[in-house]
Amino acid sequence: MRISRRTSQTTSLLVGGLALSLVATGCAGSAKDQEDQAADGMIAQLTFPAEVDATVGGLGNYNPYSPTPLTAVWLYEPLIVRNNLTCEETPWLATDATWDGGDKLTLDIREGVKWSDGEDFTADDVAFTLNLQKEFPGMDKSGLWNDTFGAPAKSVTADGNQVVIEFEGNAAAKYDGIISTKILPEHVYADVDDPTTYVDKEPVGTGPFEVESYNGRRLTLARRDDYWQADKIKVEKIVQEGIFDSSQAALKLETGEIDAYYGDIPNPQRTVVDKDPDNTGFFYAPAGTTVLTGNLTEEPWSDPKFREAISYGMDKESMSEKGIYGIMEPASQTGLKLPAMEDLLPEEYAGADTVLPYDPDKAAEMLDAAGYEEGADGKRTMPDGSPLSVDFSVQAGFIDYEAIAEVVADDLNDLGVDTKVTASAPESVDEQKKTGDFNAVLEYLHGGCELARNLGSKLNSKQFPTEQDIFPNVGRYSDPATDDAIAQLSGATSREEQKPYLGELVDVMMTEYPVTSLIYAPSRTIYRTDHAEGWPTEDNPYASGADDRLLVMTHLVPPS
Amino acid sequence: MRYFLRKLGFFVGTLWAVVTLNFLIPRIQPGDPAELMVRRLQGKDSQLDAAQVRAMRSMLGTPDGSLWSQYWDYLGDLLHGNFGVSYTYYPFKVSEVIGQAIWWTVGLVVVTQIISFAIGMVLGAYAAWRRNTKLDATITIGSTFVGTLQPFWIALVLVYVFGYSLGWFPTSGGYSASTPGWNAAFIEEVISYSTLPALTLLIVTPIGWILGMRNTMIMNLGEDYIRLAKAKGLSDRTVALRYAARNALLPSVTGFALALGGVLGGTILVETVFDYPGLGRLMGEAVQNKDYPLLQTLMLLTTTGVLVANLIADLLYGVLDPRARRAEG
Amino acid sequence: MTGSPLLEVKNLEVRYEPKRARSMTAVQDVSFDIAPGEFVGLIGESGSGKTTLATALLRLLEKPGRISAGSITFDGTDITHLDQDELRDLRWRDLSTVFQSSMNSLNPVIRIEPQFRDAIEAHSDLRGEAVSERVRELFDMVFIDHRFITSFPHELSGGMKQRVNLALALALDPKLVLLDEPTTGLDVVVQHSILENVRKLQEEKGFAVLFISHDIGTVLDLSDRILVMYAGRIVESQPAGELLREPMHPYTKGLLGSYGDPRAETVRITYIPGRPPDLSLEHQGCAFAARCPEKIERCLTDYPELLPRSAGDVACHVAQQSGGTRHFDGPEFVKSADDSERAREREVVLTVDNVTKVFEKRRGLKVERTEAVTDASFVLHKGGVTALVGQSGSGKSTLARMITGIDSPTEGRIVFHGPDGDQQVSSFRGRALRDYRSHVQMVFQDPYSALNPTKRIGQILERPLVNFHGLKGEERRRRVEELLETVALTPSDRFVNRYAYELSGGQRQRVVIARALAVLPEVIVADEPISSLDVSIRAEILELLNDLVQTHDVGILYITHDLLSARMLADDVIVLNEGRVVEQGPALQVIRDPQDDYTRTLLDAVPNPF
Amino acid sequence: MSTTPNDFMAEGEPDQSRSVEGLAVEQVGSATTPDRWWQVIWSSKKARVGLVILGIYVLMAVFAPLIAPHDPLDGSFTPLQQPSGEHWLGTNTNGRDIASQLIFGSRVSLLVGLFGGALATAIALVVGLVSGYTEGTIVDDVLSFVTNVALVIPALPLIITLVAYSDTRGVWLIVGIIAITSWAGAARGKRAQIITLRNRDFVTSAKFSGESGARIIFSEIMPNMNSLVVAGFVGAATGAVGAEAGLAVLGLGDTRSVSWGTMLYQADAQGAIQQGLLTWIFAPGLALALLITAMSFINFGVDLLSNPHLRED
Repeated sequence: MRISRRTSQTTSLLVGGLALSLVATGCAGSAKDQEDQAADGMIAQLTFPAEVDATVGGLGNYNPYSPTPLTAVWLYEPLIVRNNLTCEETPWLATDATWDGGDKLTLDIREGVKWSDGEDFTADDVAFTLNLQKEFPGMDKSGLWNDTFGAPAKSVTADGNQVVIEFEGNAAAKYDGIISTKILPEHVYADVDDPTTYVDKEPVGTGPFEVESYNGRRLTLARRDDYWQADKIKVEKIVQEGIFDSSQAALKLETGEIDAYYGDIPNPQRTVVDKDPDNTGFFYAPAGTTVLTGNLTEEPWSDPKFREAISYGMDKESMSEKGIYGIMEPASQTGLKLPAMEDLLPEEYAGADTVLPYDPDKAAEMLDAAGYEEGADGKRTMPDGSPLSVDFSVQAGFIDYEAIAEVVADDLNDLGVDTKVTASAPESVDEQKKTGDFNAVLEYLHGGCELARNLGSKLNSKQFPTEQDIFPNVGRYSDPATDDAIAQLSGATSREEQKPYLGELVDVMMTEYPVTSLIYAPSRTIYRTDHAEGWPTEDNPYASGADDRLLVMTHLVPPS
Repeated sequence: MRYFLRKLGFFVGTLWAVVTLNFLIPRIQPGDPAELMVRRLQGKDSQLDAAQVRAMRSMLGTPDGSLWSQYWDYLGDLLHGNFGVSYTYYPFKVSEVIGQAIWWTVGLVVVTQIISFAIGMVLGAYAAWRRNTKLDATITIGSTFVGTLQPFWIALVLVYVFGYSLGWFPTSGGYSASTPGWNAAFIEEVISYSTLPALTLLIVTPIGWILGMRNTMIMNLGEDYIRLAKAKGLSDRTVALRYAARNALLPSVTGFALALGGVLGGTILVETVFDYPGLGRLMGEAVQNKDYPLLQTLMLLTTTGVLVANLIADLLYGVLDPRARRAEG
Repeated sequence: MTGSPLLEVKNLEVRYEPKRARSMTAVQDVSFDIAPGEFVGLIGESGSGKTTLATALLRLLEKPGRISAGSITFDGTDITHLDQDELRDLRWRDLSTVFQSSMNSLNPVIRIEPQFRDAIEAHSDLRGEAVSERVRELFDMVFIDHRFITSFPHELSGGMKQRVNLALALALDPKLVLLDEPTTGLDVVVQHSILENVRKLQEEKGFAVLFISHDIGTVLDLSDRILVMYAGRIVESQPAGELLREPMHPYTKGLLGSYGDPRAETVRITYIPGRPPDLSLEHQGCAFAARCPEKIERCLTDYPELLPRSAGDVACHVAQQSGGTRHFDGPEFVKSADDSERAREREVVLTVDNVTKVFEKRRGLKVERTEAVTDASFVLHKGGVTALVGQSGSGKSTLARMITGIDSPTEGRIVFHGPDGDQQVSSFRGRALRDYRSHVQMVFQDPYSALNPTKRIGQILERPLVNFHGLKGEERRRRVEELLETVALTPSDRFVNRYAYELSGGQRQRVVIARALAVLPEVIVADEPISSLDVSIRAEILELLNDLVQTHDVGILYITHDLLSARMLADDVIVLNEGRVVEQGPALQVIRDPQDDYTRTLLDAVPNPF
Repeated sequence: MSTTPNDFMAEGEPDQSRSVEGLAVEQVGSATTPDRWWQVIWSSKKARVGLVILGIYVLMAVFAPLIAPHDPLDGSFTPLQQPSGEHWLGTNTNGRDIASQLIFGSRVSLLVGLFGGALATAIALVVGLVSGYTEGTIVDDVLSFVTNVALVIPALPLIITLVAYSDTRGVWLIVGIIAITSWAGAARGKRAQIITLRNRDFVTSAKFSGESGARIIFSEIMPNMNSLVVAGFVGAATGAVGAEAGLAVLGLGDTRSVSWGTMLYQADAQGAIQQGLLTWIFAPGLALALLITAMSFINFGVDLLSNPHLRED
């Protein structure tokens, strides 16, 4: 079945037709959002697709803790925005957060912030929200009160304009989760008996916008003049409507019916930008890395030499070409998003090219050296002479993965490694990850800023997937030294402390090849500039668009 | 009496089997609703965040305990008309969600079905009456060509032509700016938004009716009562309508009842393509998201729809065909 | 017959020209006329083209059939090529019809009155109540209760339907009514009364009738004049009386020869061997020559024109010269009283003892109990024939079902005195039943559905041999040939590899009989074995069965509605009426001196030209 | 349901009307054998056209390697080329030759049509025949129960489950799925048909020849249903071809094999039209439509079997 993001690929078929007829249609739809002229320096209206793919008629809900609120961005705000790309922090409802060791976090709460109903926002609201997560584990998305990644919290107390969180042990790794917690108004949610099932019809938030109208399909949000950083918000009105698949989206971008789209549009250069270079653009920020993960408990993957060899034997350029139209760069084997995270690189790798080149000959030599002799039939065998074969499962319907899989298979076969690709339903692939009943898969290495939690957990022997959960260490890489490093890393509360331990992880990546980095995976923004400028770009990558919309909003200005 | 008990038993039995299968089918699929939800929010190729999955699980309270206990609870809830809470639309009740969507589908489908049935009967009868003429050929061959096109193919053309080149009709959603209710603006929007989906259905559905009607009609034209009617010197009109068509209609009408019962299942593609807020799209989402409660209920709805339609068809036949009135069975 | 004829047919020729099959001339060079008020019978066996002729006269021919030559003049107007619109005003008002298959010539989904109404209103000024009035009159004419006016066709019995059709045909006092086998498929008794009805009405109203039938017996006493049709041509035309007294064409003689008086001490009935020609093939000379005992050289070479002779016309070289005998001197099946005496002393092979059978039929909610057989008792003798005579619903087939072990009696018992002692038939299940069938076999009514169209005759006959006697290869082949010989399908090798559809009705029935014989049964239940065969060949099969009794010493339960055939074959006759045995005894005795009224009605119904 | 006397030998008078007509037909045509089902089908103009087109497709499938200019899976060409002498229909985003894919695609569609149709018909036959022959017995009850359930279960979720379950996706999975989800309707039909055939005298007489139930069903009755079986098959095959495409378009197909369905799916997923690769979308779509139309035309011929009135003469 279609995954939501590719819901009804067919539409693209249909709608796609438009691309050609554009000449005919011109910018049909774009008329509508220019009706009311904006005051100087302001943007009258921006139109986005609906945030959630599941909305039915009048069943609107703004509760940010329900799985699918009508909007999760514009109403309720987090404490600190740490942008996903560069990991810079922008103070938001909290002006500062300071660790006291790994087990005590103190948040300075911003003053002068007003809820949209006029009430003052206080530290109590923050404490209330965090404590609520204890009572209702369903809300505890950051794992604050349980032992995922670090010790559970002991207490959360508000004290003046500060909120103090005490943990039972080191919990530094929970930082990301905590600062991104959406803060609820105590004076509203206090009387709600179960916030997880509560249907929030009249949202009271601290965010830049408030609900103007919702008719079951079209959500209209109006700018708040009393927003605490109102000066930064130039957009008078936001309209969110409709779920579009890639083709519909492409067309609506062209016609100006929407101003930005965060989903996948194949070949955006050709399908969008080329058609209207002046008013459109896209920014695919690396959000993580697509990696080839072998089952390290199985041959041949159990042999680092093999992993190393084939890492040179795969043409990442052509993966990028075929998988994502050459937009995303081949990825650094370090597991870090480069250049964005350059400053985190350990010295020995700084400046070095950590993106492994495509060098079949070298790969071949390494394989020979490692004893994977080429047989008469051109197929290599295990050192012990037993047949060597790689069989990897790709998620049927993930077209980019499938394209990459093609390249991998072709290249490995060229190397004489007998490789076959099996396309299975994504669910079955997940199943295989859990049971460990696979030979090799394509998966994702999250490039989030909490490295212990991302790169770290890929290598952490405590993070093997279970029958229950797909924990990140799908390949089952296991090495006590690495585990220690990760423990240290997650305990470290500052970049400086982190660096050495991170170094060890990078080392492991570069020498052990627990996974082979292929190409970066994007967080996409495809946008129009005729209503608003200031979107993040290659040149000004201040945020990774999709994940940091709130941050981006503060940068948007009317076109000059 | 035995006959009715038997028929009833059959109905109940089938219903039970269906209910059970509806319960099993989604559950034996691999994949965990909570994971899928998180993944859905994070995008497909994401590294599932254990904390979030954990939160999601405890929020959705996704089923635990043995299949058996789940099954019994499920049956119990059904008897109390309690269909549970949808995952996709959490925290809304399945009944609420379906209540919102059902009218869209019913409206779209019932209308189009009736129209295409009418078209089918008329064209079919006409083709049969004028069989082996140019007109017959045109109707049959024409409808075959059109009818064998894949629905999404047709949708493609429609959206391309009417949606964009001409820009006559919107291509996605059920309405836009207006407020739902009995107001002109809304109704107007609903109509214009439903046009393309309806057209798509209208192009593919009639062929079956046309050919079916044509065949039965031609078969009846060979009957003695038609020959006699001609010998009686009745006008062609009378012979064609009162004698031939009247008889040929019977099987189609019962078929129509069945068709109506079966439609809900058939609209998934079209509704998804046009992002039409009906049951078909719900079904699609429910399937993607392993939304057991929603999926179960939808399947239950479709299946009972078909079953009931079957009953109605039987009764209908009894009413329409005097021969069947006494001595059914 | 004076004045201009009402209907005048001249050299009419009807051809079927299908795209794929060979085209054929179903009606050839047919000329005759019908005077106003005249009652003309048209006799012909299946395939003789009589129905085609009728359809042509009504201008209801549909592709691929068409009138390829000749003319039809009705009441002065040439309707041969009149288009449908012009025909319409003349239809029904002047020329109406009753179709052969009465059963579905009424629209099943419309009540009866409107079906009268539309016809009447289409052709007269009668409207509203006047029409209903007329309908009531018509119903009175055919003696049907008014309450049926508003019922649906399926609520009427076959006989009633046909009467209704008759009434419908007379709705507008037409000048000519065309009756195409109006009573086939009805009980003899019913047939009889309907025909009487027709005759009476015709005398009152004075409309002309063209009465088409395969059964010369039914037509003779009704018609003024009779046309005999064979192979698409009219071979003889005479006033009924003359035709009966001295038929000129050998074929006519043959037809007449196939009737006899069951009461006679010795009954001799003839039959015409062979089969009618295939009209899709070119053939020269007299079409009947191949089956004709009197044929001469000329018959094979040139076709005899239909020429006047004595009271009528005949198309026969022989007849034109000599006239020949009245008697058809073809093969003959003779049954004299004393034959029946033997066998009655033979030992009993099967006993039916106070058998009663009740069916429970569901009608919606309520269950209908129908007593199909009530307290019937009789015995079957080895090598003897017992005839079970009765109309539909008399329960004779139900008895057959029970005797063959398909059903079991509700009360009473049927005992088979087989090689392995006395066994109660109703007790047979599965294997036992299968074995029982190596003793009791069936011959079916309709040889067309009794033989699997996809199997060769050889295969059909093999099966019982394999299943019951486990015969193999050579032995089996020999036995099959034997069987074919016994039923006079010789030379056998010409038939083993034939499919059923390549055989004529008579031949098929022989195959069916051969299959029944294959297992050397003690008893054969023959259910109306000749009724679906052409009159002219029935005697052939009767004779065959008779021989089997003599030579194979098998006991036959002969189920029939026709006392004549019963007389010809049976030693004992059992008359069934509504499930009860009303009379039983030696055939001749029962027939000559029936004790029960019902038996008498049956006897009267026997079509008897003499 | 209930056993009335009529189930067996028709109670009642000799039905002359039947045999009179019967004879008329039989004897006249007796020299010529009745039309075989293929003759009947061929007699329909539409069917002839359909068969010819189908024939062309079959040739295309069989000789694909000879006809196709390239290996359909060879991704070494420059992606996104417009049609040219080298690439008649251009190349797709994976740098594969669309024309070659189209030609090889015919194989899957025809295979699925053939085997999917055959399998579905086979299941339908066995279930339908057995339950029809044993009408009224428990066997029948069970079988028709299963049939009914199969009829009312919504296909899509079922299909998805099946697909999700099999680790690998291949033509055979598709064939299986199609068969499993499409036999029920036909089975019901067959049941009805056999019930009418079952009471024919030749079946009874087969019993009297001591034939076993199975033999009666499959050796005596089934040969008489040839035409119906053919009709069933053509219908099922047509459905199967469409279904394969449908599944593929839903993303449930075998994404690794080259079929028109998967071509459409990928073209669609890659927004082919927006990228100006019209041929990528239209070629397989049209090829598919034409094939299905051809098969439906054949169906017109097949209809003549079950309904002689339809014959065109």
